[in-house]
Amino acid sequence: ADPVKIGFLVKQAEEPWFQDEWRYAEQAAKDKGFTLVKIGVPNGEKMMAAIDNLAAQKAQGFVICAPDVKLGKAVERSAKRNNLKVISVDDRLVDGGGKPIESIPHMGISGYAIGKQVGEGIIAEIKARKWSMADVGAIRVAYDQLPTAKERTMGAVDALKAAGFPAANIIDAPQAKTDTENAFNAANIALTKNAKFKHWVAFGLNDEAVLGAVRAAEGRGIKADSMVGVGIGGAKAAENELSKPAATGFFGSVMISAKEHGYQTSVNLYNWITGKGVPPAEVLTKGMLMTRANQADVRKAMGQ
Amino acid sequence: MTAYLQFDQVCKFFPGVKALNGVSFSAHAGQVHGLLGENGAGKSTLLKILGGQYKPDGGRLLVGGTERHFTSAKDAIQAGVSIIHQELQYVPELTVAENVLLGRMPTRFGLLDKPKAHRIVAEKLAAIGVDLSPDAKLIDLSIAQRQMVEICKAIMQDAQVIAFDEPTSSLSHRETEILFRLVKELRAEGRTLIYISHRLEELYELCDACTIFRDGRKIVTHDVMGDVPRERLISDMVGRELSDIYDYRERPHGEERLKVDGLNGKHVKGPQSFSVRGGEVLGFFGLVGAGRSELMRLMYNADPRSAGTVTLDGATVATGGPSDAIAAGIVLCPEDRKEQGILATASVAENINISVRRNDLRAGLFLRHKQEAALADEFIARLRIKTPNRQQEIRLLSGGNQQKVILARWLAEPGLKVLILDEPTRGIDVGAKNDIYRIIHEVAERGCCVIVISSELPEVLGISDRVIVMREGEICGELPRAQATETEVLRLALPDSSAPAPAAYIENPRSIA
Amino acid sequence: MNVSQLNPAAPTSRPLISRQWLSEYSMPLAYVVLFAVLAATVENFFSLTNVVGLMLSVAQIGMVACTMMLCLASRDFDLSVGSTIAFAGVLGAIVMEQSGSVTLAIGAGLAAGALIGACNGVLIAYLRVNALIATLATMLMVRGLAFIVSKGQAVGINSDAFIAFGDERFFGMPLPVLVCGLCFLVFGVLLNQTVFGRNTLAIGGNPEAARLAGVRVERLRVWIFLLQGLVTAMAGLILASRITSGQPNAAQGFELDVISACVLGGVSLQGGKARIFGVLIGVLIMGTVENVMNLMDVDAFYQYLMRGVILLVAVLLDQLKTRGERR
Amino acid sequence: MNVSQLNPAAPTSRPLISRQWLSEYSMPLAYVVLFAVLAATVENFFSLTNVVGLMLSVAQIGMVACTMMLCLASRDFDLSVGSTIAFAGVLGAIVMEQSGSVTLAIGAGLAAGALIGACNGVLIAYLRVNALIATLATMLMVRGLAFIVSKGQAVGINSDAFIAFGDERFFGMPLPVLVCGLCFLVFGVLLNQTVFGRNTLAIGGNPEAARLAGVRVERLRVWIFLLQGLVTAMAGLILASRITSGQPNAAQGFELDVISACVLGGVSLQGGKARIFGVLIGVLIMGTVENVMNLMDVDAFYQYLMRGVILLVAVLLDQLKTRGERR
Ligand SMILES: Nc1ncnc2c1ncn2[C@@H]1O[C@H](COP(=O)(O)OP(=O)(O)OP(=O)(O)O)[C@@H](O)[C@H]1O
Ligand SMILES: Nc1ncnc2c1ncn2[C@@H]1O[C@H](COP(=O)(O)OP(=O)(O)OP(=O)(O)O)[C@@H](O)[C@H]1O
Ligand SMILES: O[C@@H]1[C@@H](O)[C@@H](O)CO[C@H]1O
Ligand SMILES: [Mg+2]
Ligand SMILES: [Mg+2]
Repeated sequence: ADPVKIGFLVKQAEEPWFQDEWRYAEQAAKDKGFTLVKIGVPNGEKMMAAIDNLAAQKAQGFVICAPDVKLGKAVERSAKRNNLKVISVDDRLVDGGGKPIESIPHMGISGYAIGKQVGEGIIAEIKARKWSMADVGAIRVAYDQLPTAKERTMGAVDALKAAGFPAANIIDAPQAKTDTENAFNAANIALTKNAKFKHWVAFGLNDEAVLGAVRAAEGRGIKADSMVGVGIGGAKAAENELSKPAATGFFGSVMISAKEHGYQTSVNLYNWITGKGVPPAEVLTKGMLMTRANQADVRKAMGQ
Repeated sequence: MTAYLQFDQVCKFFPGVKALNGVSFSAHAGQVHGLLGENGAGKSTLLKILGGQYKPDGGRLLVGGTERHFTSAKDAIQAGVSIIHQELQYVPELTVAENVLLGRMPTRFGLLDKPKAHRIVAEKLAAIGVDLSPDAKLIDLSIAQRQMVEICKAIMQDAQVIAFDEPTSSLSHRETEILFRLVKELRAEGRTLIYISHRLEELYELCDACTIFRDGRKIVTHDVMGDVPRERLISDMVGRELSDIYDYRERPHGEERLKVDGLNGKHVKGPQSFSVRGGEVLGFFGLVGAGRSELMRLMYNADPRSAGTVTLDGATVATGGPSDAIAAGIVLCPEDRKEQGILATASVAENINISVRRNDLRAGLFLRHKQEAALADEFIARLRIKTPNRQQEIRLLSGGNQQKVILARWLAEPGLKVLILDEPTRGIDVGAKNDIYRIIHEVAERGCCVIVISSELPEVLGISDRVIVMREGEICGELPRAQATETEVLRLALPDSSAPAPAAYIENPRSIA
Repeated sequence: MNVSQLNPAAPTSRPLISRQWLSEYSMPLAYVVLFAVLAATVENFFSLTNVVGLMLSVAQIGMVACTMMLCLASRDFDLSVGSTIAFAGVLGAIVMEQSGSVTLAIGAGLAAGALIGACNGVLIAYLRVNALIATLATMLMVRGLAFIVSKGQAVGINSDAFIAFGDERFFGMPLPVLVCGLCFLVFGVLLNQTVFGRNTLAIGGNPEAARLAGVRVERLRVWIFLLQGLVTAMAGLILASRITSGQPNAAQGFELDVISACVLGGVSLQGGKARIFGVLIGVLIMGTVENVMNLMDVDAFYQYLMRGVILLVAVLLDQLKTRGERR
Repeated sequence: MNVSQLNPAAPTSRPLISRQWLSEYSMPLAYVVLFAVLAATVENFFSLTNVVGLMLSVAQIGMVACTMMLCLASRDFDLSVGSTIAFAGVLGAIVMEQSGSVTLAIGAGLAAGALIGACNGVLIAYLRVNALIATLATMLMVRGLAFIVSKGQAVGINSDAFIAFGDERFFGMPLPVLVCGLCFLVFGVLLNQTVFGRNTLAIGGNPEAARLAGVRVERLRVWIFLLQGLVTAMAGLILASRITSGQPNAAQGFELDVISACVLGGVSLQGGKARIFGVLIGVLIMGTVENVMNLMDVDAFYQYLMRGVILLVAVLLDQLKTRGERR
């Protein structure tokens, strides 16, 4: 038979998360002895081109985190046309009506569930610090044009509300772009508008967003003792923050395992192609809240 | 004859300028009507109103007896009016045929009929005696050739009224003759022609009647041009008496200061040499494309040279670019003011000061605004540049006044040793010409070298101490003032001057060097 | 004065002709050479599937580059094409799902595109807003509209008829590629063989001259933008059908790709110069570079570097060629 | 004809002065009015913290807009500034962490910026590559480099001395804002009071004329780009210190923001025209719009729409003003 070649397509190659996934996928390729082709697919058009490209290279399948979950149908169709096997990673693909596409096995996170974990982590810390919820403002660094960003932050919002956090204290800070500076500017305004709160908490779609909010708070003298920011991801940006000599308002990050996503999906696909087994239809991995206190343990538990 | 074209109390105001202030006159079919006036008198503005480019602020315009209110150039064209503008309006990347037929390209089944376009333009060009391929791009033509294309374009519109705005300012002898013949033919066909020029001889040769403008007002209309004495025209135009406009004065010539040795480059045929003495005014004459501008550009480091040196007062001039030439004291006022001269959106003052700023108008890094202003005002006054103030954007000035500003830039240059003027009086009125000639003589009297390129033979003869004639890219002869007569110079300049000229008149230019 | 001096375009001597020929065909030639080299050295490059895939990957850019060429040729600029692609796709998808009619969906998308283009045109030609700012503003507004009508979510398409639009193949060629080819044909003819094209070049080369010659400059500019909107919307609909959904954040940065392809193809940003053949080559170069880098599994970060280098090399080569022509 | 016409240099008449005055100061005036209205109507807008926050949010754009103004004034264009910001920040952070020396870190960042700028300049001025393509290429390459040197990861900064650079306040004003103010001052003087500025405008107005008038056009253009690179790198370092890390994907799309601010401020893309005051207003308008929309809780999707509308309104107002001057 032909040597096994699989593609690994991710929506944002520049994001550290996907760099990690690719790294672990490479690991799998070395372990199992197949060829891995990594392509960044920032939009639907590029994604279609990449799938055609894989077919031209005589790959037998690919793992994908698509730039949008609704591209599901398109992925399914072009994979079928090119006779490629597909597994989705991170974000579950859906069809035009929003129903998950059953023919494509999936391993990933539920953005909403991770967001909920963020919210719960924040609540726990509020309680630990014995703050009165009425005195606490919550910044949602929002980027609602990205569906997964919205799911995550809404998960956190729901967790806060469920714990009795006053809905009125949750303030949206929409960022124009998903970088730290834009989060900074957005959070700055939210802080300005609500000088009344004694304490603050912040969450957003990733670590960079929360970092922006933390920096903006510091600029106003709101330091570690009255700020709890919890990010998502747990990669380098969080590590930088959590290993600073003095604690900052960046309290922690819900870490998700790039290793499991990158390595396991590749191995599953390899097995599927070589007839060694069909991958499970859906695996949802869990996130873990990583703080200064448990940093090393969480990293180990996540295999990184 | 009836008045085919009639202006009645036409007014046009710009901020700070009354360009036309109640002008009335009429022109008849089968007549060439000349318009004269100082730079900025309002002549071009009047044509722009006629061509639908400007809306008048007052007054009426009647064409063929009906009052017209043009809102665009298209309206004017449709009413049978076509204008050859002072600032040439061509599309550089399109071909001659495409430019000539712009807006009226022939089509077949909805597609361009290129063969037909080629054919009719070629025919027209041949008919008027212009030797140009319809497929040449305008960008590859000389200014004179572009001007001929513009003329052809206007004529092909087959308009009843055709207005020429200084058409000869960039034409040389041969094209001028073609143009004159054309104008006369059009007159014979009974069209109404308007003709603007600063060259009085032309007006006398062509025009049946003329109207004189000053400061936006009509001074007088002469119904019969031939009877009006030259002095009368000039004094009506400039408001003062002028006897000898060239104002030539004998002056002693010093040592040889500038030496050009074996200069060679693109568009020049073989190495060229000549020299100029301090206090000398050297005229360069030749037909269009004779290579005068190219030779000067080589000397000025504006184009790369393939060989040769330029020596000034014994020192070799560096070849890094125009800035090196200027640093050595050589300045060149280019021939094409629009492309090479003006900074269109900058003010008059900035346009005058740009090069002077290098060393004179600065204190260390900083500009000296007061001195800049003073210098600008000085030259605005000296050259009688008509502008509401020194802050006016230069593009809003009349053509002749723009030319004066560019001249002022070079005349103001402090370390001046060699002044090269390429067609300096293009589009300039008689009074201002006189001013410029006076300045040229002043500069020479300071001991500087002056080189004047001109296609106007009387001008070259009138102001030069010595004349060099170029032909087909090389220097082909040289005449001292005393021997430089019209016939001699032309004989050298024309291609078929087979008979050798008397040895006394023509020295081999290479042996001079 | 001899004839050749008065008449620069008269039967010129040999070397000039070959120079002109070179300058005319050097880009295509260079591309052919590039293609041959790649075919020989890069595995899987020269296969039917890959070449078709390559063409498919540039089909959208190609279509829009055709009209962008006109736009640039007339000395304008359009940054709003990426947003228009997204909006037309989203709108088409919504109408499709609501009405179930493919005709209606396509009609709505095209109409929206034409409207956006016409607005740009009116802003720029009649209200004299700077083209960069005007189309930047429409880019933002149209993107906003795309998000608003879709509530920020991709709109799925289930209609097979609509999907076929981007999927169908004739003689092995996918419909989008055929449509793109058609665009090159139509706009090539429009540019070179019609009054429309000449006038476009004229207003790019010297708007004042065009106006004085009686060209209705403003109207023409509006038409150019309208066409641009129309073709862009078509590209958007095709994209939506290919990816079976209307994506409000599709085609971000698309405008720069299209403009680069045009400039690479020798279209001048100063207006007045355009060659349809050049644009085709520009588009192909962009697509080929991307394709080959993916085939060779070039690291994502190094892809940035490579794309930059290749862009530079391409224009530098072009530059060297025209060097001799300058004075 | 009155005296002022006959004697052109004489003091001009009243109406002209007021028209000129209007055209000169209408933008600042409009901004003051806008500011006052917002202060009166939008809660929290007119507070020290908010105004300082607003200024902080545009500090980076402001700095780079100063040099972009020079670049546009000389009829050039620079798309690479966003990437340069990211690269300088990343490089600074890496050098900081490796060497522990703030001076070295800042030096390295600035040197890199200057080098990038100089490369752009040489490509454009000497090798005559189209500015759009040249800087698009450097934009891609420099972004690639930023990813490569950082391996795609944010580089953390722990040095307090470095962080102070973006955090320190003097008289309540954060250092970045002060630096930005200084830039406006320095480049304002450079533009209006020095030979450098005048020559920049001259080559923008007519490069050939400037060359013939003795301006060393190529050298000057390289200098302009070099300055641009330098200031951009400084902005990048300040950004890195503000967010306590060098982020390789920072400042994407930054170039368009900067260019819009300039154009909004009346800098002509055709070159030859620039006003530092206008640029300041352009920058402030952009920042204020964003700030107010967030203060008023405008939905993210409608923010796109609003930003587009406001951009248009601003230039249309400016347009109306100059309308009267035409024809
Ligand atoms: N668009 C404009 N804005 C402001 N002033 C203008 C404008 N057009 C022309 N003027 C002014 O109107 C006056 C008349 O200019 P016009 O071009 O008609 O002069 P002219 O007689 O053709 O001069 P020349 O012989 O130099 O060509 C000049 O003072 C000129 O500066
Ligand atoms: N850019 C160019 N491209 C091609 N040929 C050119 C170019 N510039 C000048 N030439 C040619 O070089 C020759 C010399 O032209 P040049 O302009 O020096 O003549 P001139 O004596 O100054 O006449 P003119 O009155 O036209 O200025 C001509 O044959 C002209 O056609
Ligand atoms: O885009 C996110 C990425 O940042 C990572 O968090 C994994 O999930 C993806 O959806
Ligand atoms: Mg005139
Ligand atoms: Mg000449």
